[in-house]
Amino acid sequence: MAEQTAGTPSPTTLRRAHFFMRLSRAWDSRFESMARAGNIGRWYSAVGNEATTVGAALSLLPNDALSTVHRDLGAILTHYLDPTRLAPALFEPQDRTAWDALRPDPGALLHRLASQVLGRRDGFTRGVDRSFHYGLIDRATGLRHVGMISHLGAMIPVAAGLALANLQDGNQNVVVGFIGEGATSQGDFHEALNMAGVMKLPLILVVENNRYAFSTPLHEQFACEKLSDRAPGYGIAGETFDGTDFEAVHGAFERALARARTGEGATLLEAMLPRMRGHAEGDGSYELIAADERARWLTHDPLPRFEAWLTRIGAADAARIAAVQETATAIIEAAVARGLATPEPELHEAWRNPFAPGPVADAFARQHAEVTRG
Amino acid sequence: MAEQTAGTPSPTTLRRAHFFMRLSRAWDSRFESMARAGNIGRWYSAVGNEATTVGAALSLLPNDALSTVHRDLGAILTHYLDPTRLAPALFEPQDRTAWDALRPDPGALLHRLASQVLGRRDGFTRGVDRSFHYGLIDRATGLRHVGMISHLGAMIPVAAGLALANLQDGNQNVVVGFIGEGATSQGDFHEALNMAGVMKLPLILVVENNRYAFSTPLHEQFACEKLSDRAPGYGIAGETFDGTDFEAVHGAFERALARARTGEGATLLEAMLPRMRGHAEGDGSYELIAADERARWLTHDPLPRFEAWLTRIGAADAARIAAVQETATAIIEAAVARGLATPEPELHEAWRNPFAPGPVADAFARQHAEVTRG
Amino acid sequence: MAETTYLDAIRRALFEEMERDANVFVMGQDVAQFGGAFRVTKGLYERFGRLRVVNTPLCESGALGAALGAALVGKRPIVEMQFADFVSCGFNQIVNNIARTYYRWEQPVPFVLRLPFGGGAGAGPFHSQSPEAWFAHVPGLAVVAPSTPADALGMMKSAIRDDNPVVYLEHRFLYRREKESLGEGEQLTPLGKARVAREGRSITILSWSWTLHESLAAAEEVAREGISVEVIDLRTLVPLDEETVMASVKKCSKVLIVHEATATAGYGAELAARIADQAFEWLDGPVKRVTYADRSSPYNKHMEKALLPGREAIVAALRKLARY
Amino acid sequence: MAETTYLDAIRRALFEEMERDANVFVMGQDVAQFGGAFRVTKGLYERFGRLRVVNTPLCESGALGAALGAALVGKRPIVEMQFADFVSCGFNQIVNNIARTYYRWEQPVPFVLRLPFGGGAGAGPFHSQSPEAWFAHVPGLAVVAPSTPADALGMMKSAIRDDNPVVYLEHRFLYRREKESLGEGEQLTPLGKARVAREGRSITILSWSWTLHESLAAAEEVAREGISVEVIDLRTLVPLDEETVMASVKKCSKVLIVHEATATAGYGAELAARIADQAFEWLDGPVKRVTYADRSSPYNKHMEKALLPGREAIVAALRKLARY
Ligand SMILES: Cc1ncc(C[n+]2csc(CCOP(=O)(O)OP(=O)(O)O)c2C)c(N)n1
Ligand SMILES: Cc1ncc(C[n+]2csc(CCOP(=O)(O)OP(=O)(O)O)c2C)c(N)n1
Ligand SMILES: [Mg+2]
Ligand SMILES: [Mg+2]
Repeated sequence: MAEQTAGTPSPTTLRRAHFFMRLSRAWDSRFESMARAGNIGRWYSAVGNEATTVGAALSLLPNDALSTVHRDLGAILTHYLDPTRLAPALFEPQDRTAWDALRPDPGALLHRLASQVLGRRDGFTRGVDRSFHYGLIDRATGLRHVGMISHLGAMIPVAAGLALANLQDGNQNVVVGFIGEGATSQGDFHEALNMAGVMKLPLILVVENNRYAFSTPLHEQFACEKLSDRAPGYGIAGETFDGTDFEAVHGAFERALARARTGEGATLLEAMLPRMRGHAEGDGSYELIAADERARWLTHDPLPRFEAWLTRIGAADAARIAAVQETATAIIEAAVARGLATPEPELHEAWRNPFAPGPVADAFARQHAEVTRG
Repeated sequence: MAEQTAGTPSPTTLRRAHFFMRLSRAWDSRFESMARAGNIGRWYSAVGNEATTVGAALSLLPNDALSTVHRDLGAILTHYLDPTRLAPALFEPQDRTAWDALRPDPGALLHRLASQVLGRRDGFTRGVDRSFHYGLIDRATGLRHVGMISHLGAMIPVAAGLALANLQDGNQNVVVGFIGEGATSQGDFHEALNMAGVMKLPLILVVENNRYAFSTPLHEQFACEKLSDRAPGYGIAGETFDGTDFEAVHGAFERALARARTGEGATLLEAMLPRMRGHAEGDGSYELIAADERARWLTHDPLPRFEAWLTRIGAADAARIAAVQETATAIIEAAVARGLATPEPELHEAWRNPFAPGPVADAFARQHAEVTRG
Repeated sequence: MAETTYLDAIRRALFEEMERDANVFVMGQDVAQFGGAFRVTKGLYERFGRLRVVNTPLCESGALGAALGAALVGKRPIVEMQFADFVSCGFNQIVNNIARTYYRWEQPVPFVLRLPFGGGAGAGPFHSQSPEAWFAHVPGLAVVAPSTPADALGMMKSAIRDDNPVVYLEHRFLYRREKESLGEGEQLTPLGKARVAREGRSITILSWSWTLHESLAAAEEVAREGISVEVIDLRTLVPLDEETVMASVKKCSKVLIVHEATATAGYGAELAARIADQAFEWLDGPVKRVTYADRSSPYNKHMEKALLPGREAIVAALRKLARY
Repeated sequence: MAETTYLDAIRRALFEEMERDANVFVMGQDVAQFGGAFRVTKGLYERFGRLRVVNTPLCESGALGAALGAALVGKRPIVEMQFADFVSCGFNQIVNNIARTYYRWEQPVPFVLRLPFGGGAGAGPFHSQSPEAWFAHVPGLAVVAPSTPADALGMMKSAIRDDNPVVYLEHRFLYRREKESLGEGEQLTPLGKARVAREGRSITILSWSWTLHESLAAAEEVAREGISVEVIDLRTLVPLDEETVMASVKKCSKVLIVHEATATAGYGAELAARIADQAFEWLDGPVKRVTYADRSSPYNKHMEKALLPGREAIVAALRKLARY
């Protein structure tokens, strides 16, 4: 217990964090092996990002919004799932929050997520879009999650708009948005953070700085010392931290959330992350990195670090750590198996009306359909 | 002479500066009165910007490039014109630079410029585009000037590209670009300065901060303390200075030019300017500003300030100041009169081929012209 | 009864819908105290305050993306471009983010994009554009362009209430020139329905917005020569009201398409294509277009006029078509 | 003789032109050491160094604007979009800055925009688009889309040498699938000239890029049924080679337009419009289009295939047209 200090997260927080970090990692392991076997298309690994993604999502409340990109599985899992129902053996009664009670059935949600990422019928887009390219906005449960489009940077203004709606509604809700460091070079990053500064939006933007954008190293992306140096240019708060250190992550988010909830405005967080994988599984970008650099980053895995720390502060013993790992693996194995057993999407979904129901959708449907088929 | 210190610009520089500032002001006075009389369309006044625009362009060398927006007449005049031929009575033999000798006939150039701004046949675009919406790139004389399109911010990446060409050519030439503070909220500002940082481009971007973008005051535009606070975020140098203080302007540019010419890279300069006019003459934006604020800014006129300083340091006496003012006014009167006497553009210019000569232009011309005329 | 201008009709629609639904809000550059470059939003700020009449910095993409975010959680944003020409700076947010959300994950995006567009004011290449074809090509966007104050009012109200992104093209030349008496009470024009603006027998003109008025004037002119022209005001370009269009084309058997955008790959091409496909057997002559020439808009007014598809060019085309 | 792929043909053009003219340079994301997402620029960095094979940060607009700046002072930049879909992030620089410079102040802008485009790979809504119509609508841009390795080589070389901005659409599905033997020496394909890819008598197909190959296959298939189809490879969409197009249409009297972009306001509409105007008297049937359905590109391969205008759909349309 020696290291446990005032700022240390609560035992509940640590249990949730541990579980979701392992759940995220188990998912990655499963999908990486499928990708290597050629059983799925591209896979963008989130290995190394877990302390940051899970740490970011842990403190969200109902109607707080999460905006994710391609390596934020950990945040999505943490945001969606009631762990006390998903893995009851791992949690205490007091771990169950009021929101957990509201949250949808975690098994069903996990199935939709697995189906989505596997491109199956039960996915959120029912086959129309890939992986994390969707959102889930559910008034009943207060779940607000907006996924990505491929155009990097484009979701940052959207996150700002989610935050603007909070101001308009006069609530204390916040928005946590993720973005790779590569996308910080996009104009949308600038326009959105500038608006966030001017309007004092309750927005936390987390840059996942994993050292490369595809093949491009940091020194070809920007010349600032750290990306949080951009915060003063927007009149917002900024911090750079070691994104593999859960305590550092947690502290940075607690500060940023406090600012956002009390009307002090936006924060730009830069999480320094290790390059533990290439851009996408098997695209040749990993090989471009020098072998010694690759080896060095592999030693920065946030998961063993977190578990060693849990052990040191007495928050978990070897048995519990093993139990968490095994439970996470089993849950993911089952979810993926069920996903794989789920039928392909239905072809007719391709033809669904591109307009939401109403006069426009009706008018669209009245047009001569054959125009595209001779 | 008491105030003249080591950093003080040379007498030649001061003579040129004085002449061009007055030339710019004389132009504005002439066009403002035409605008008020309803004899020309919109007029975007550059009153108050002269110390900055002229100071920025004074130190440019052949093949240095100038990129201007809508209040940069002073820079254009300074960049284009050999003052020793235009106003010989005001200059000494040693004022004539090697580049002056190369520069085109100043009277002819001034006529093209006046015709351009008046929308006449002899303008650079021959009626096709307005005011400062053109460029002038002339290998023979080393004049490189790129004007604006209306889309604010869009010229900043273009200026970066002009600078990139210098790197590629391995020369010491630089690019000076202007932009209003409003346009700093555009993504292009960010993308261009970030590239400038990464590539160490010989680029100086001058933000003309005249406190408003159209009707929008600074606090609705950005929340940073000063715009040069954005420079560290790009790993470039930054300075904010009083843009009505010619000495401050000159010093800032000397430092920025030295960096750019020696490979140290880009600089973001923010010139703080007084709001002496509305957005465009007669568009109602001036009236939106509180009367006392308007009155205050009118006391920040850079021209009397410059002339008082010239007097204090003994660089000019009342007679010379009067001579410069009268000469400038006379030159502009004559140029505008000649411009007004110049015929309207020729209608057939509207139909000119949108493609530069070559196979594409030929193919364009071969198409059935009547397609647009039933 | 007092006449309402096209501009005031738009403002009335904004006002009424903002009164009706607290989720409706307006966003753009200088839209608050100043009331926008054309003063369309004048007075809204005083009534609805800074959280519903939101001045943005000079950032089209940022504002459009933010509108999407707000729309996802129940707001109904209306974003004003200062001129339609500047929409290219926020293009990606519209064509890839806003337009495609519903098809991708079935989340409605109630959103109106206000585009003050068009030429005729000698405003040069960057304040005169007619960009509707770009948006017509993007699945998931409705594109509308009213030509009368009544439709400006009624279509804005319908656009605000629709759960889809609607690109609303308002012609700056019509703002203060078109006037008519509008009743009190609720006035909605349905989206997706064209309007027969003038009945006729021998040539159908398909047009919208400013050129609709030029077309009507031209029809009037040639009527004196015995040429009977039916003029269809498309109003909604996407989705197209093929029923009304084809009925008129099949009746008249000759077609002239008139629009202000440049010809090549303009929306008129789509109309011609659908007609050449669906009404081929009824055609008694070539499908003709009168459009802006394939050039940027020159600053000089006379030059601009030479390239604009105005009444004279339409009359000439009608005469030629009548003789065919 | 060894066969050259479509992809290698593009690379060869870049290499040859960069050897020939020191002002030619390449710019884009990951184009240097990595050789670009599709490895089109592989090897150029080693030969020409970092000042002529320029990696940019992730900023389409910035890179495109910078290309314009460099072009204004004598460079001949070639900018690669990682996927054509991302061009919307730099849209304004192309349509308002690059395209309009020459008309406005007569300064040539030699510039090539490389757009790896198109679907067929199950890559979803944002890695499958065919954006040519947006650019075709902008005065001042040439738009080209080669379908063979020979034209990929010859048109890239011509595009680089042209003093105008050229939007060069390279189909990602053809990159490694299309191969042919190319001679040594200089090989230029003129811009602005269509190619008769297959001669025929009764139906003209107008197409380009990937759908050109599907069209040829369909033509082959229906030939066995006695339907003689002429297939025109447009190659250059803007400016259009009306001579070749109209000659074929007037000969065959029936037309099928096939393209991969969505139908509404796609470039096929322009072709149909010009035909319905200029070749009306020669037409023996409706002008038909086979295109992508008006939807975003679904991720699921089967769904995507259902919406794609492939051989089967073309065959069906040809049969229907033949019966007409
Ligand atoms: C606007 C845009 N341009 C280019 C791309 C192609 N692209 C996909 S991922 C990527 C690199 C992203 O790097 P980063 O943001 O650092 O995220 P990481 O993959 O490292 O997590 C690029 C250039 C894109 N998706 N969007
Ligand atoms: C991309 C874009 N959006 C909007 C406009 C409309 N507009 C013209 S000038 C202006 C304000 C410019 O302010 P600033 O950059 O500060 O220049 P200033 O006029 O104050 O010199 C605006 C919003 C524009 N020209 N370009
Ligand atoms: Mg990265
Ligand atoms: Mg300003």
